[in-house]
Amino acid sequence: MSLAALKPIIRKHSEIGIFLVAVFLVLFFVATSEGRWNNAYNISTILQVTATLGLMTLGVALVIGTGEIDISVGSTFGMAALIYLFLAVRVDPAMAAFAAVAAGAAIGAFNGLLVTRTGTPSLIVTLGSLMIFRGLAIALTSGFAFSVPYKDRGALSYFILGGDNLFRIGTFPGVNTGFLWLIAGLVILSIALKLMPFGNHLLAAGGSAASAHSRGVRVDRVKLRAFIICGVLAGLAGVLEAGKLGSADGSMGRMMELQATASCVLGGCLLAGGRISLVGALMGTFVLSSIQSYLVVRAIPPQWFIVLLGLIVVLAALGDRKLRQWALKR
Amino acid sequence: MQVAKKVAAATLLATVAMTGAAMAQEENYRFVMVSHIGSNDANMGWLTESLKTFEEKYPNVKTEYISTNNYSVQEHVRLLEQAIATNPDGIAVPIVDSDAFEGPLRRAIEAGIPVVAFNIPDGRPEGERIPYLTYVGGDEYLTGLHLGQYALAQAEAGNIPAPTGVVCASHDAAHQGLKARCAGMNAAMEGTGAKFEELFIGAEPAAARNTLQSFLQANPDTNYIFTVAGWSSPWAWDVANDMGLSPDVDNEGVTILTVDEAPVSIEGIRAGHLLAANSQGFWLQGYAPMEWLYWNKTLGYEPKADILTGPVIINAENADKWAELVRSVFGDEEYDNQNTW
Amino acid sequence: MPDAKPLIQVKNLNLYFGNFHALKNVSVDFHAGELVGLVGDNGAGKTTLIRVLCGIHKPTDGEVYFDGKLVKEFHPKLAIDQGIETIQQSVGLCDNLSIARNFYLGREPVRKVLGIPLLDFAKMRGEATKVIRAFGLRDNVSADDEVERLSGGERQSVKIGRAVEFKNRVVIMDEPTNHLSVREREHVNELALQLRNQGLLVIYITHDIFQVHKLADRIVIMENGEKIEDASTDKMSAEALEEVIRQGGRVVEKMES
Amino acid sequence: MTFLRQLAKSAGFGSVVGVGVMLIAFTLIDFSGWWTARTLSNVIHFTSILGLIAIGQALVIISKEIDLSVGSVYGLAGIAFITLEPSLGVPGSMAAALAIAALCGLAQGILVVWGGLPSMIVTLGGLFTFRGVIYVWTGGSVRNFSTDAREHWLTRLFGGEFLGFENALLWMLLMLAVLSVVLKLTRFGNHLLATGGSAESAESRGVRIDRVKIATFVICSLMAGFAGIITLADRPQTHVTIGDLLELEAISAAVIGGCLLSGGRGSLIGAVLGAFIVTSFRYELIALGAPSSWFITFVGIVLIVAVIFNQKLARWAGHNV
Repeated sequence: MSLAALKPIIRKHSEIGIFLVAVFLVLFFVATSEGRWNNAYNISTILQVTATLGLMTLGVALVIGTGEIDISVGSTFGMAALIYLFLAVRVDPAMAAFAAVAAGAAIGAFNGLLVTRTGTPSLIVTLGSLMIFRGLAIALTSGFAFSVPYKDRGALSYFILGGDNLFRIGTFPGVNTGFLWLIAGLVILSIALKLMPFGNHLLAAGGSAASAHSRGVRVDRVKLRAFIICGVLAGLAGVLEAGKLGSADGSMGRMMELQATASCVLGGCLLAGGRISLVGALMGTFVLSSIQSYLVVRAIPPQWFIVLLGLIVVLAALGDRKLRQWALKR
Repeated sequence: MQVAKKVAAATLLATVAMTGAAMAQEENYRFVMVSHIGSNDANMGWLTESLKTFEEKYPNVKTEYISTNNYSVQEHVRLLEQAIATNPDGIAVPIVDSDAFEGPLRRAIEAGIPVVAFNIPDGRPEGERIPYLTYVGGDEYLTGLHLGQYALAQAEAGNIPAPTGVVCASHDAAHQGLKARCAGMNAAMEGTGAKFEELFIGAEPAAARNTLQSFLQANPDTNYIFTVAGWSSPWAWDVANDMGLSPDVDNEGVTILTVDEAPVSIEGIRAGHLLAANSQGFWLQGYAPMEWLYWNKTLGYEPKADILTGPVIINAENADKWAELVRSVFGDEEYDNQNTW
Repeated sequence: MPDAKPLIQVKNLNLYFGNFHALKNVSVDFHAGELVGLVGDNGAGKTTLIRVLCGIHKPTDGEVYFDGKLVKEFHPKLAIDQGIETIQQSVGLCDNLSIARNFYLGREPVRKVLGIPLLDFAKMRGEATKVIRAFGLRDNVSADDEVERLSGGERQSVKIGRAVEFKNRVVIMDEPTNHLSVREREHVNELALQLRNQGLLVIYITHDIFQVHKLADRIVIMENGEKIEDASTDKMSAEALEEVIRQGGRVVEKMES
Repeated sequence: MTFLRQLAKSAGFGSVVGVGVMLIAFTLIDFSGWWTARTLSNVIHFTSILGLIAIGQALVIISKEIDLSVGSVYGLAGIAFITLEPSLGVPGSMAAALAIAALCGLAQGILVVWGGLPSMIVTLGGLFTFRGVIYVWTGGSVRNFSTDAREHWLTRLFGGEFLGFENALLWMLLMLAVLSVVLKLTRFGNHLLATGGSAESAESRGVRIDRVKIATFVICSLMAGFAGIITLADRPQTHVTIGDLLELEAISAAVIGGCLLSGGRGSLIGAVLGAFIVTSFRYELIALGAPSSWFITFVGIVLIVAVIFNQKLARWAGHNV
């Protein structure tokens, strides 16, 4: 098969780029890490990180699909983690999780309403709520402790909410239950996006809001819904992370909004809206967390860490872009 | 699940034992330090220096230093898990948050990786805490407490004014260790009637100065400033000096306290700008855990008690000696570079 | 009468957008002092062709000669510098800028103040005001008003006025009379003829074969990215040309076979 | 009313109103604390530094892009200035620091324009990379200026005071004046506004939008670098964290000052006033005894309120936004 035969496939599936980048990186990591990267324990860790960041990324991808952006998810994640831990010891983990996710939905609704009712750019609105809820999280953590002792985390509800791993076989440490939530999220959203009117409306709203509106799509409602779903997913991710750690500080989720946005772009979502790929976005998450873990297991000194992270993000975006340009050429 | 865990641990132990037997005496080891002190903190230099010295002494040991740059528990646990994934021969880690670290550390210990805690211990009673080999380090809470008590003694002796208002200036509002320092200071100041406040100044120098100056203007009764990082003490001095608050160590105006045996802290004390700092024995905190890991690996040693490396107060009397000591570790050039006064 | 040597010569031009073959082997000549009507349905390639001529698109292959010289670099700036002015349907004016600023966008006059080249607002305002008055914009519109205040017709008038104002060699008008009132439309058409009579090449793009037939010296018809007809208005009537468009390329094929 | 409407047309008007309301509020709640020379000079000093960065950010936002890397560029230039001084001398290291800042802007501009990548992603990479370069370069601690370097006339020219005003303020006002002239009265400014307003139209008129955007990124980075140099010329004691999170404050200042993310509209004076509002809030919150972590919460609220207010104002004035 010649290289040119790949072109139509790459053109049609915007996520192919990130898949190729991922394959390339995985081969590179395996070849250069002397088995330190490609072992069961590390893969399990990467999957755990991918689970929480991935859930957040799915939500961000939906919002990007409508042509908006949500960079408040890092703080939503943090708030949800704090609420969950606060209530889990006082009330009940399941109720706590519900409350935390509801708080995520509320933050999403707050963003969505401001964006749709006032016509304010979502970047600014969500930048504002990013700061509002980060400040709130820090203020809360200076007054209260947010943790559940390890030995008290035996109950089933803790286990289900990211508390431990499933499928331990031999030396394989298993996969965090958070990863199952991610799979569930991916399946549900993929069905909604591909097989239900909601998906059509969502992409239409992002592709051409005016045309969608003229065909009777309530663009505002679609956008609001996307923001709420995004808040819910970020909240759920926060719950799962808190469930795993059993403890949280005011910096929970810091910078994750940037990683989630970068994942979406790497995964072939157009920031202008109208074209997203959930699988691609998740692959972007996987690539980012793989890179991070590679830098750790190779014991890259911390000062080099962020240089490389910054360069790789830009290079991966550039590589993906060039690949698609190549595919678009005759 | 428990059975599976045990089987896993046993298999791992067996593998470790077998490979150990196969490899005779010139065994090569790899120890990883998973730190919370990142490249934005000059104290990282102490730890990496001591690891270097350790490697020179034990050429068959490779040490690795990984850390977060902006501290967060979430990031730190991720680093820890990924460090465990490389199946090292030993791990040194500060127990910043025992609830969050317990799970991964217990798994590592069960898998036969010896763990030494450094800098921050698991504060719980003996039976409940994470079963690490030992703890090497100071105590963040005691750091604040001892410094506060030292300042009160100096005030009693008439060398500095009695406290009327105390501010604990922290550059990272989410950092548990820094909060513990502030809490220690708060405890020391209780009963003096002085107002105590924790101020989040941020790590950005210009913004930090702006914040601190705003605070001092709005709270003119503040006369003790405790900066929880050595490198932010010159900023505090500078701001107070600009405002005519006489920040040097004397019987009037503002008095500044800081932490660390960093050149900037020591030189500030020697110049009479700072009342005191404290040493946690950072160099030892890097070196000693490696030594214990090595002895544990080769001889099966297990220390019977925690090894406290601090806090020790650094003041005008002993600052010269400290300067000499620190110069001998870092070398003159690096020492002078780190002296930002 | 047109010169013997074409001012713009397009030879075997092809343009692809990705896989889409937008222009298929197009060859056409344009002469100075000629008013050419470029006619065709939506998607026929007329706008694409003129976007090549004004430097927005670079052809995939084929040659364009301007004034006998092969064009090697395609950029709007170069086209404008050569004296090719384009009036497009939706682009050309920035909503956020004043009429005067838009008028001179890309070739702002400057006046040195203390050696610093600053915009010559007196000139920009003066010229722009003259033109918008001549084109009958509302009296309460001034040259300092932002373009977002203008109606569709007014915007078109500003663009045409701008094309008239700068003494160009080629004026390309892309649907210039859309959104215009009847009076404005006549005015624009008069201007097109006037430009032609001054010796300029005017390329007039429209759907309306009957309107352009009255003005043009020659009609070029495009369909599906191909040129399917190129005839002088003396030779073919508007009705005959309309029939060509209605049948698409098929009529031509029949005639050739 | 018509007069007001006319006034409201300028993008910075909202921030003028904002500053007015804020001053009245602060006068009412904290008259004695706010209206003192010391408070004002403290607030104005930081406003000058933040203002310089916000002006550059405003230009980038007007060109319809965004620059998340300004905090890191500010830090990198400042640290280059101090670190290179022993080998290059004060003038040499100052030039080198500005050159490094310009290079950061150039690299990012080229990646955005010719690489076809969203500026958010490119400058996010820049934010990490340039901060990492600081860490790698300095190894965690930054030296101080020698006494000679502190007394050098150039250092005094950029730091220090003049007639009782911090030089930082004078430099900021100078740059504000120069760049406002460039934006409103020159060809480049016209091209920049047009590029942000409608890139397609600008290009069709022969404006080289790629060059305009790259130049804007370079100017933005230069302004951030210049702010770094000014900060350190005045207070040479610093740390590797210099510039941390300053990008959030700079973007907030520019947006509060009336810069629209849809491009083509914005005011440099507004950006400076926005910086003034942000800085003043920091003071007043501390003065009122609020925990200092509330500051970011308040900046967030002010940001959202300001952007909605600016938008309503613009619509009322007849703009199509």
